[in-house]
Amino acid sequence: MALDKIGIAKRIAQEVKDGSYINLGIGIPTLVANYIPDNIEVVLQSENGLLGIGRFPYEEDVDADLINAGKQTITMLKGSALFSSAESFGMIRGGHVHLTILGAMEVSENGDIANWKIPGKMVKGMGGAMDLVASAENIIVAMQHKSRSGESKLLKECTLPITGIKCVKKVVSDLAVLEVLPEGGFKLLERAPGVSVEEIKEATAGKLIIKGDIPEMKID
Amino acid sequence: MALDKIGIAKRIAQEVKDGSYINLGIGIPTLVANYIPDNIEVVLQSENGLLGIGRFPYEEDVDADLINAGKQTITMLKGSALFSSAESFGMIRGGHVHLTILGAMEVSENGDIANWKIPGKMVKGMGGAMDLVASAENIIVAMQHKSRSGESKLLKECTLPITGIKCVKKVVSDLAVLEVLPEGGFKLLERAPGVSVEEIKEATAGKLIIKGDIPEMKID
Amino acid sequence: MINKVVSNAEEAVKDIKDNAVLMLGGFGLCGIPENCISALLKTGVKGLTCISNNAGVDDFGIGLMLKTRQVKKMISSYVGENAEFERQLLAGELEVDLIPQGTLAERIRAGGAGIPAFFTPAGYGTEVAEGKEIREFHGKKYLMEAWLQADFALVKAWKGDTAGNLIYKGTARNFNPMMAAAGKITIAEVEELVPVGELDPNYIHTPGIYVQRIFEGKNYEKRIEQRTVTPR
Amino acid sequence: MINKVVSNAEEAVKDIKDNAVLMLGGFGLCGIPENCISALLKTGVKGLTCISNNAGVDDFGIGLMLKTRQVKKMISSYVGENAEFERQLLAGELEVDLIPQGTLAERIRAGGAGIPAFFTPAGYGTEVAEGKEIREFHGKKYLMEAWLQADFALVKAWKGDTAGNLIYKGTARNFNPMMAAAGKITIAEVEELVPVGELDPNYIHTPGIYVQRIFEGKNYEKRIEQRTVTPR
Repeated sequence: MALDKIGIAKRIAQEVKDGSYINLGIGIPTLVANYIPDNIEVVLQSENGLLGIGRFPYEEDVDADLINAGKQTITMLKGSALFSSAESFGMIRGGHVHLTILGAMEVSENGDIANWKIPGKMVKGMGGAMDLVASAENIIVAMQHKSRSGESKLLKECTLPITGIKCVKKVVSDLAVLEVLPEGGFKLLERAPGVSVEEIKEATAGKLIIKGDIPEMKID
Repeated sequence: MALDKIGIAKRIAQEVKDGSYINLGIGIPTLVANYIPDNIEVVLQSENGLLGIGRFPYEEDVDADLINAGKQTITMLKGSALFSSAESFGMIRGGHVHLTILGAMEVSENGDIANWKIPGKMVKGMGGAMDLVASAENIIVAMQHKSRSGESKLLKECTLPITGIKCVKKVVSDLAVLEVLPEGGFKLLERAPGVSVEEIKEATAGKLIIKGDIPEMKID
Repeated sequence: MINKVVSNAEEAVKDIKDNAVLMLGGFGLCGIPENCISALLKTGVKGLTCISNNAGVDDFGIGLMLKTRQVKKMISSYVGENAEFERQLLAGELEVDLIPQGTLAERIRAGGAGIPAFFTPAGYGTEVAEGKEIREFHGKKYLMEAWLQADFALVKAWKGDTAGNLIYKGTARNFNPMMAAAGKITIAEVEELVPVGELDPNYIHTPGIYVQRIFEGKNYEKRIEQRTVTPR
Repeated sequence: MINKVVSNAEEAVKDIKDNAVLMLGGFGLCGIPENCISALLKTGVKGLTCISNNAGVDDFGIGLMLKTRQVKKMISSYVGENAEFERQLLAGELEVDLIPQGTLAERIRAGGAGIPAFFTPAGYGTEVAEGKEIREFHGKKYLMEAWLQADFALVKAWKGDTAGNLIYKGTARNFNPMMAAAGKITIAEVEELVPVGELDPNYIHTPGIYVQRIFEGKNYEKRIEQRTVTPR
């Protein structure tokens, strides 16, 4: 059975390394924070100027001057630090943020990502996404494998305006975990529980590489 | 009679405008701070990271963590601000410091300045001088008109390695106040008390422009 | 010292003329110069170019200036959900220059710091790179980007002193410090204006050298876009 | 969380190998990593490239490492009065790269912020510009300068917490914050190491993300080069 959003978030949480600094995009990536194992400590960066994002505040502690990049009210943690947007993107561009997890509308087999614009529809702007994908050493994409109309979103080439090229290292979809190989191609690593290799083949328009037995994901 | 160092500092102090931000070089320029009129308030910048340089500390207040660019112990004033060297030179390069007063070994008639290196002798480095002369909107040089051996230091072209080109706006020497014209040439504005135009002519190797009567400096 | 303190927002913005280039601090509705925006609505100045990470919402922030058609051009990274903005953009009434957020922040920082151009990897291989110089350094491709400067920078701080030194609070800092440095004239509105000497020099976020005018703002609304809470 | 706290300078610098590129914070003798320098004297590591605004004095700071001939190359803006330095330079035993101070600060800042190159007016028309790309922007000439990065950045702060957040004091801040960001491994020595949560997040000068190792230094000498006082 295909994973729901929480399933995807739980699986991505397994990728997180102890002591790392992480930027989480809006949507499923934000949920990842809830499923990081207790023995793993990470620091979440908010590109509007905070290291150490805490939980949402209690009603009486809501502070309009403390929000995340999704404009949600948040809290700080012990050890948090505040800074300007220039410093924040200095951190990102300078490779100090180890891992970026973000959503995508399309990913190509060479690691290009499209997630900021649909021509003809409203253009909201790229925000910090282009800086993040051009800079982070590790980029994991959380996405649905297919569009609502059933078309693959893991493509040979992106059809939408791209956000960055050759940057996605791994994709965790509702159907599978895939590594984007440096030489191109989606290497199938794991299947969602109950999802067959055939289903993943059918849902993947880009080059899919299948070697040996593909295990099922282990998700609590 | 030629001015002494204090005389030069006093004359330069008359150039200082109320409310301006100023960087003072080492030597005579540092003395200028002592002669700024009481009705004029300025903020002195120290390029190692301080706006608002105060007086030297009392013996018991000496703090090794509070020095100026000449490595002298100093104090802060009400309204002082501390910052990094990158921020400090951002201020300088960005044109936020209105006036730079510094010493020179040579100045040319088109406003080039040489003050950082004597080939064959010890090279100490340019410190912040090249940034300052490339950036400040107004640069006033405090210097002796002639070397100890009697040679002019106001030249057609600098003979020493230069610090910056076409940047000096005004020279206050022991003999005269001179404006460096945009089209080139030292325009004589004032004579030191008792110094004749002839003496200044004799001491100036670069193009000297003399129009009308040249008044004596007024120094208390 | 020339007095930097002005009595209110109206006095601070009164010489902002039609077609001026403005920078406005803030991220979303957090740390925006609410008082200055209100005052600009009153002066009715038109043809403005607004450099700001976002464009406010329909009925707050820069969104208010869009409604009154005072904005000719927006330079932003994310213009969010804003119906009036969308209408004007689709009708060709509004120019929009969308810039990656880090590039926007760095271009403004460069404007204040006297760096006319720099190289960044953001946007390489995308439509953002069109027409820009591409250069390879250490095996990676970068775009050349130019500084941004403004006739007036409108910033919002938590505390400020009469010398123009500013301290921001929380994530309301965001774009404000770089903009303060990149404005030919920088107007700071603060929640609390204190006498010089009350702020610790070691914890100043924006040194007073960057600020030409300062005033204590009034009636801060500090609207929240996404009020997310943890239930007790 | 991976533990960033090490017990002392010896442990912090033990994996610095011959021919490493180091950055050392400080301006003159103000804000220099005294403990790390002492530890490097003990390990005897050689062939170092030291990026530091100054080179210490004959018997303190980097000057001590010059005496022991551990430094192959200095990258500085001002190397001041230092007899051993002069002797080694004239004897061709020491390479020296002199850089305008603002360019040095900005190159280090660029190294930490992922900006491989930028343009600055400093040094145009001088020997500093030799071999560099010159570009005109808005009628003024600029040089292209490259980022600086280091294998290890050794910085000195006043207070630090176990997450690596740092606060500097007075003008001892100087080059330390940019270097902290530009080191592949950044070692921070602090006068006071406090538990996480004790430093106000709003007044952190160097966020902990830049710091890989931190320890509380000992026996700070904080030597003064020019003790100038106002008589009572």
